[in-house]
Amino acid sequence: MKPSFEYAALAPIVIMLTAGVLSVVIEAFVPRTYRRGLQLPLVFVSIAGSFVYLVSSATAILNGDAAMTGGQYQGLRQIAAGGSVAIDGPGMFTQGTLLLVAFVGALLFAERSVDPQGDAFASRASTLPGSEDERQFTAQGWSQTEIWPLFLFAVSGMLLFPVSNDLLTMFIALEVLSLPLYLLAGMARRRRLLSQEASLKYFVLGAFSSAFFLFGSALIYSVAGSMTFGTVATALTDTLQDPILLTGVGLIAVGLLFKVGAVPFHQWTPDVYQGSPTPLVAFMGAGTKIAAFGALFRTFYVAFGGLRWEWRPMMWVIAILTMVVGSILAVTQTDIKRMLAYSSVAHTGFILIALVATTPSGISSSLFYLLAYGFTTLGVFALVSLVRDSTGEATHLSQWAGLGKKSPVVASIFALFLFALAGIPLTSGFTGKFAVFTAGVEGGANALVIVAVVSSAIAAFFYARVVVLMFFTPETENTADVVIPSYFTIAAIGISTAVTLLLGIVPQPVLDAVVKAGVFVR
Amino acid sequence: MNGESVVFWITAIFAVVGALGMVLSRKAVHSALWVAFAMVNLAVLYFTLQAPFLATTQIVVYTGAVMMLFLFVLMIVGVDSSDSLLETLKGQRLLATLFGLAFGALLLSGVASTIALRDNGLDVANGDYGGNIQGIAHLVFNRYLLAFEVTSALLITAVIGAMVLAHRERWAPRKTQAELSRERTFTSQVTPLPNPGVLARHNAVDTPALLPDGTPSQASLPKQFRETSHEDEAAKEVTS
Amino acid sequence: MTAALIGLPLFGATVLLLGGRRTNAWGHYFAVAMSASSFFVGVATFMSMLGRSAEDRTIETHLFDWIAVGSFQVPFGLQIDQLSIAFVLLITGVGTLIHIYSIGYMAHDENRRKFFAYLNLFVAAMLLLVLANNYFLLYVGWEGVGLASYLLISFWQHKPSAAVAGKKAFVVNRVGDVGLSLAVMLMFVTFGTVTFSGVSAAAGNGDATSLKLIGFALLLAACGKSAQFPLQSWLLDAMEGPTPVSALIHAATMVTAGVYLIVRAHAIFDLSETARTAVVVIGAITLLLGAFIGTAKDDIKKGLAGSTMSQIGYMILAAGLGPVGYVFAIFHLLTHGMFKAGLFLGAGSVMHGVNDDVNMRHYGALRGAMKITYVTFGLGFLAIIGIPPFAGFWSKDEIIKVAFEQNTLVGLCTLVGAGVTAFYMTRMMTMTFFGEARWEKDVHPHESPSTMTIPMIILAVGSAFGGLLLLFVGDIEAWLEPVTGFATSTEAGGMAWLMPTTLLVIAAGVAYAWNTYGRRPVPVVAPAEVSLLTRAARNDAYGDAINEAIFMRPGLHLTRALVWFDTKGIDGFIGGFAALIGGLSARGRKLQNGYARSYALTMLGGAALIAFVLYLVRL
Amino acid sequence: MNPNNYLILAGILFTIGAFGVVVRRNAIIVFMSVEMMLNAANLAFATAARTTGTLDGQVAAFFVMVVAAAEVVVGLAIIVTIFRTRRSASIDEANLLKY
Amino acid sequence: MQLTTLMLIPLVGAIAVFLLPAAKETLAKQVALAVSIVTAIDAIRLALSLDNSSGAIQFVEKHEWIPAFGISWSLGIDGIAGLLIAMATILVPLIIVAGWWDAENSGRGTVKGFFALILALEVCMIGVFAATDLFLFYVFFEVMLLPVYFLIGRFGGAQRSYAAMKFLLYSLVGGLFMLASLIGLYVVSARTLGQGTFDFVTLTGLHMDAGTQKTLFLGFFFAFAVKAPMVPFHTWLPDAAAEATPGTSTLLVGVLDKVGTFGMIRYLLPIFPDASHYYAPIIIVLACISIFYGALLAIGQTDMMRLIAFSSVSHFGFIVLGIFVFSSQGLAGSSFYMINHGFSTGALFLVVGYLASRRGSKKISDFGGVSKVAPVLAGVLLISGLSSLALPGMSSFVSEFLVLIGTFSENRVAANIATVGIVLAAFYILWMYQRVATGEPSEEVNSTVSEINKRELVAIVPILAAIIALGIFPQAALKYINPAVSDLQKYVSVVDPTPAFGALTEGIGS
Repeated sequence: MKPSFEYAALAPIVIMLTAGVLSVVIEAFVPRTYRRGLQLPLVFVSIAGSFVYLVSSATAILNGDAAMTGGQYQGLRQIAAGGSVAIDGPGMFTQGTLLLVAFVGALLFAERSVDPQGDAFASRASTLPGSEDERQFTAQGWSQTEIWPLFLFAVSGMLLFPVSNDLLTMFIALEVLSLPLYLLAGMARRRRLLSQEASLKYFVLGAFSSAFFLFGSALIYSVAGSMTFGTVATALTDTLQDPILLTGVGLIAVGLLFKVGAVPFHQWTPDVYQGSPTPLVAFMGAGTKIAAFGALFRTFYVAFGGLRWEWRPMMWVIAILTMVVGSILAVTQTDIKRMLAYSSVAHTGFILIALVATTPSGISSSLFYLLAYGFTTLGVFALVSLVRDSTGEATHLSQWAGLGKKSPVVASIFALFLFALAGIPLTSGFTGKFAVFTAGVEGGANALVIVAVVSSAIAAFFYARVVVLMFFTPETENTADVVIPSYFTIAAIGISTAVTLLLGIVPQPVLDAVVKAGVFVR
Repeated sequence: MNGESVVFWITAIFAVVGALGMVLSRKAVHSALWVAFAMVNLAVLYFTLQAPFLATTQIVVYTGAVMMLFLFVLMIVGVDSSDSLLETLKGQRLLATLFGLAFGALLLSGVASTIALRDNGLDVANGDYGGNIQGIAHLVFNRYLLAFEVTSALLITAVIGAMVLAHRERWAPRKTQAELSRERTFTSQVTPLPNPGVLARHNAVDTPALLPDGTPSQASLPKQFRETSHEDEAAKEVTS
Repeated sequence: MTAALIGLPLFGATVLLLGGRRTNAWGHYFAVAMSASSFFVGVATFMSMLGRSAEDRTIETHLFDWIAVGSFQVPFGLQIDQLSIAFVLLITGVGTLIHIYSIGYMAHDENRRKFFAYLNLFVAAMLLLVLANNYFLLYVGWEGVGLASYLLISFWQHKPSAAVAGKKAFVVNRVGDVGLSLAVMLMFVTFGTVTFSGVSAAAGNGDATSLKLIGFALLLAACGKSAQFPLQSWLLDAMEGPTPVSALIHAATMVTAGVYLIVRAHAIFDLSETARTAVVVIGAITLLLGAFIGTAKDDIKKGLAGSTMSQIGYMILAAGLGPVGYVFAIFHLLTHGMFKAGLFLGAGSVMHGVNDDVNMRHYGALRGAMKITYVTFGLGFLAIIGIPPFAGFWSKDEIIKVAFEQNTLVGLCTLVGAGVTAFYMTRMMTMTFFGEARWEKDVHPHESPSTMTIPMIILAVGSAFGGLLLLFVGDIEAWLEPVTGFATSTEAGGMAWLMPTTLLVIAAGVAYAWNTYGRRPVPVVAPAEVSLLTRAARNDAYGDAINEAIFMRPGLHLTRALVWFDTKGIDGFIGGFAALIGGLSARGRKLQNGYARSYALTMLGGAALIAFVLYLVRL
Repeated sequence: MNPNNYLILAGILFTIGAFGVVVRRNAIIVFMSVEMMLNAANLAFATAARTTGTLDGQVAAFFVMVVAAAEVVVGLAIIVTIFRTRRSASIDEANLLKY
Repeated sequence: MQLTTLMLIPLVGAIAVFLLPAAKETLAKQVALAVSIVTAIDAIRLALSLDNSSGAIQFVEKHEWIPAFGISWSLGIDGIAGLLIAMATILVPLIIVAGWWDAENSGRGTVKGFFALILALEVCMIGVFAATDLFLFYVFFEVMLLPVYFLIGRFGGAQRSYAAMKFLLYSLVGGLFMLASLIGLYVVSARTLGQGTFDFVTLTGLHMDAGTQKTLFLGFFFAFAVKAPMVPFHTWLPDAAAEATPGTSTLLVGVLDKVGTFGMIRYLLPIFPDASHYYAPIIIVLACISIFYGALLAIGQTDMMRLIAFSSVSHFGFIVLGIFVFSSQGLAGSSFYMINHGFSTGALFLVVGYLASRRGSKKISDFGGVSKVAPVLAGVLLISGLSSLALPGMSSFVSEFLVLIGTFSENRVAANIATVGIVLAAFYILWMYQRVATGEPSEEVNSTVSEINKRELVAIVPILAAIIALGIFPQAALKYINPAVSDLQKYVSVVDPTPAFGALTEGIGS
């Protein structure tokens, strides 16, 4: 029988994969000097193309679908590629967010005029740090254009991850997404020892957690007879509380919670955020979290929906741990990137509240929160990459003293992002938090909301501390200076600021889109 | 105790011994060999589980290729690198055993549930398309076609990764033999630099050799022993 | 018309205060004119009231609705009736005289303008107090008077003791005002209204306890303002102010406000026996206390202040005796207003003569040098100790007679009081005007200028014939009867023996004082080792010491403890909380020790935790 | 012989692999332990295939091998760079990023 | 659209001032002053044109903002809100005049930044009082913190960043608990009314069961108790008030803290009537503690600004006491008290600001004999001090007495305690005045403390005039407050207790 392969639905993933392959071809055949000139257009065109296609197919299906199902809006509903991909409202919205984040991420990747030696990635990753080779390669201005195929493959992995409809495809998407990021993490141009260490840690722990995921899916498969979510969900309902099932759910949870950065599995986040090159941290911080939460929601709402009363207490414990540890550990950080890493752990905790709510508003609020959080992270890390001193990025907080006076524009935009992360009204962060907390209370997780309120109070302290450091403390001699970037980063910062403000002041259109996205397809 | 359980119990014990061997052996190469041994046992188990294709791929791909890659890397890293078994991190071993046992116990209590899995065998499935391999092929190219295509991306990433991180380029074209000889001869020092102490009263390392014209050659002294004042003189000697 | 009474001095005060330097030249004449014109308006109103029949003498004028919230309606209305016109005449009359007197007294003080502005402000506030038609507006006047007394006591601001005295006076008055505000609240809660007419109408069906409570609250207010027993310590310190201030405020008008309040609220006191007994007790105590303090004071003004305290004790006692005593309380108040103001002005001119020295031990034989002051002070002296033809006798004698009728013990107190009053007044008279001259070296006393002596003469005449005039010609009993109600004493003239005994007691007091101070030479420096009683009298019967010990010192300790608690306690707690988070965070950071294997260990632990939680759920 | 024994064996191998990751210091041995855990998962998949009578398990095991191969390549590449920089393959050497 | 235009004027002003080149300082000040005067006029016109026949909310305007959460940009004012806005907008121009040189003296930050922040603060102040959508109220409640945070942090005294951080954290934590209750309210309204809403009017109609009311009430009350400093949560006020410039402290204490008590009146009582009754006794105890605690601490202070701050803590104790007594006098008294306190504390802060800017220090011990050196300045200090201790004839007396009489009818013990409290008020004010103004001036005081100049007079005289005018004609303000209070009482379903022994109710006066 002929394999069913709905190109229309899978278009975004297919476009990105072909772009990846094409960029490998460019790497192979085009001489070094022209490679960048070809890679950049390929990347931006492919992302833009797949986004345009996604939006058009979404509206088309939407109208068509609405017509088909007599107007009562049931959300986009389609199982594709022989059951291994589920294209539905939330899936498409996550893919849309991912493509936007990838676009801005690509802008940051392409930035070359911030670092005098070139872009943020090492001229030759294989050279020994501090060796003659490295000095020569840098002097001759070599640049590692292999980052683009890796970037494209990572994006395609992220696109597939939230929409995969069976455990095997999800595992493979997880690997496709993670491997390029392990590699990119080790290719920083500055402080290469730290970068290599970050990539080693990310790799070892990533492989470790994917093994858990795999064993969990094996156990689920042994009970349900198939790995597709639909059949798993129906199988769960009739088998009584089979212990193998719950162990499987637990192990899969370990795999996914690692990717999201929830507390017992969060220890990689600070080291990787601090070690890896900043453009990667920006893209990975936003992209991985969005994709991983997409997958987490799909698995726990569709596949294990029936076992809701079993896995909610576990998620309660994880959410509380994540929020509390995330915000408390961030208080005494001295490195700006590590502090932002812990704050990202705290934000994971807030989104877990929406997961625990197990209500349709839970899905829609998490989608909104991830969109808002994604762009704020991109903006924050884009700005961090601008604050530099002679040796590279000035990430120690003492080097940020008095930045408000030295370059008010960058400092005030950074303050805006910090307020967004803290959740001050009129910023996207606030609307996101409000939506998530409302979903939490509707889902009966009142205690979680109280813990969230307390931890965001603690979070407000260390955000405010940075604002005080920038605006109210006098300038010292080792205050870093701010580099004027090229249009790439300016565009990236501009987009993120605009999104952060718009989603704070006029969130209504996006909130409508999110609600219209509806629920997961079975 | 029919044939299958006999085979199971032997290979199972060997597999567990292999795993333990991997964890507990001091030398890295021994661990690699223990792992290979355990994998072979697993291949045997696959045969009992009516998965001939899997068993062969296990032997050929996994044990053959992947483990060999490990051995190659071990050679790069140093075959005799062995790390002492005493623990550096405080409390790591104790906690590791504690958590390991706890996790193992919970896992096994979950898995060894009272409900015996209904074992309805694969004869039917293997028979559908005329054999195990055909069945798997049918599934791979029908049901999991997207997964199959996406793994290609995975493999390309792996290749690029290996190239990026491990392959060392040259930043200047390789010097041909002619260039090397011209470089040596045109530089001032054609004959090998004199050893310290040559044609001098004693062969202590800090006694400078004498040049044909009788002046002491600073260049012959190791860097540490040259008096600072003569530093430039030595340099001039080399380059002139 | 009645509004003009208050308006004129208020207008004077605002003009002078806002005028600034420009009004310095004619400021004081303008103030005197305002006060005098207010007096003439008062007299005119008095004449018109005389013309009308007894019932419709009260004139009620409603200016506007001051506060209207829910059922709490407070009109800004003025009411002038027989009782208040008496007070108006006293205030404006004595006030104008003292304004004239202060022209001389304050001649060479550079912010004289501000002094006259405050005097006018005081007169306006006192008039508002007596003319208000409801207790709430009375409260406003009450506090206004307190403010004016604060400003005037601490007028010489550069003198720290004056500032302290001013603050003390205001704070102690504030304590009294707590009583008044509680009374107003009680009235509103029980009667639903605060106007005099409303309260007296509804008093009939008030329950005993709330009437008693209102009575006690009003008494507390009266003690605050009229320096009665528990709150009397401020009056003696108030002498720091210039003498005209002491004369006007701390003799004639302000301190009598307490009596006015009790008489005005007679409807309440008539109905609650316990409240009246409390008033009598307080009156008696203060009467004896004031007299006792007066005996040992060397400062002439403080002596007079002690005597004021005891005379007001008489009035409060009389008012406490119920309907039979109200009239005589007011009668004694009016006569006391005149002769005490006269005495104070006399003391002022004496001080003026001896370069502002207040210590009587540096006086002696001044009758030769200051004839007019001697004569006027003498007439005032004779009036206060109660020698028959003079004003003091009629009013004080009536009070003693009524006191004996009600309760012999109270009567005895009044009698002893009269005796002691005679003693200390004679002591003052002899030490100042008789005996040999104990003046300081460069002191050569001279008579005060005419602007000071004329008011003294008028007041001396008042204190001489005032009593006769009011009792027989004006027939004060009949005049006040419709407002305060007046019950003639039960057995008329029964106490025939009373008149001679009081005169005998007074004579004994005079004689004893004469032979201790008249004949023997008075030591210039106060003898140190003296009897326990004299020493107690010298420091105002330790009134201040008691206040200090009970309220001030523990209060300051409490404040310091609270400040410590605030900074260490609450801030400490919050700081501690923040430090806890900081500590937790620092320790938590250490967990992230950089080893990939320990991260793997935490992950394994996390997996075990998840498996365990799911296991628990399964049970 | 009920198939649960296979699953139990897989569980034991998985736990030993996990223990290996946490205990051993040499990066390559740690990586081998991860491979051992993946093998345990493969065993579980194969068993599940037989008990449920569907071949999906074996396909999954097959895909796992492919993924494991890719993962090994990337992992060893990273370990080689670490080795070249620090002259030692011990995973504890990499502890500059902390607190 | 009147209220939005009222808010737009200062907003446009703030942006305009901010965009001016930094060098043109005087122009920035003049623009700021002009804008604030225009706003004040417009606000007063609005307040006066309120028809006081009914207590309902007027000038209502409603535009959809985030329909998904039932949030709309809806504004509207009743008597109390109208007067508070008028008071706030009157204070701002006076503060600009008084703080003409504050920005320069602080030596940090640009002058235009200072005035732009003040105008931005004014926008938030109007917004917070005019919002009738609970979410909009919350947004302004939080956004208001930023201008003050930067005003204190940038232009404050020595310990400014500590004080600014403490202020921000206290209010933010309070705000966050309010957010939790706000969400709870939204979810409850979604369950009962089908579509969750934040509209104040519909929410009052929502009759929740007592249990949920109690929990939600706590979240709101905690935020308001932190804002209007009640005792356990007050430690931020003295630091913030002492460190900020006098103008900022006036706005901080005079208007911002009113948001707490205004929130109690506008949102707690109508939406959570049963919970208000349930918690009333405890809150009354807390209020009495605040009265005494604030007064006693004021006595123990050595710094003038801190003394005034603690006196405000005591005044807020009165206001909260008046609110939770539910009698019409109590409620009217506390609403009127909010307005008077704004003026009297404002006057005090400005005068102390003048003294501090002359002498360069805020310590009481550095002063003495000011009345000899600058009699008019001492006179103004005395008048504002007297208004703060509620001397009759001044506005705060009327409001304080109304609060006391309101409390008396409900809970006599609390009334007695509070009445005794006013004695302490007299003590600390007069003791401060005595140490500052009376006695011999030391030679530093002689040299530095100059007489009050024309600019400063222009700033303070209107406030004193307002204090005295409202003291004599309180009905001018009470006539707007009474209808709003009677509405409030309907919500809390409380009727004033009739006097125990009603007099034969003949007409009283005209």
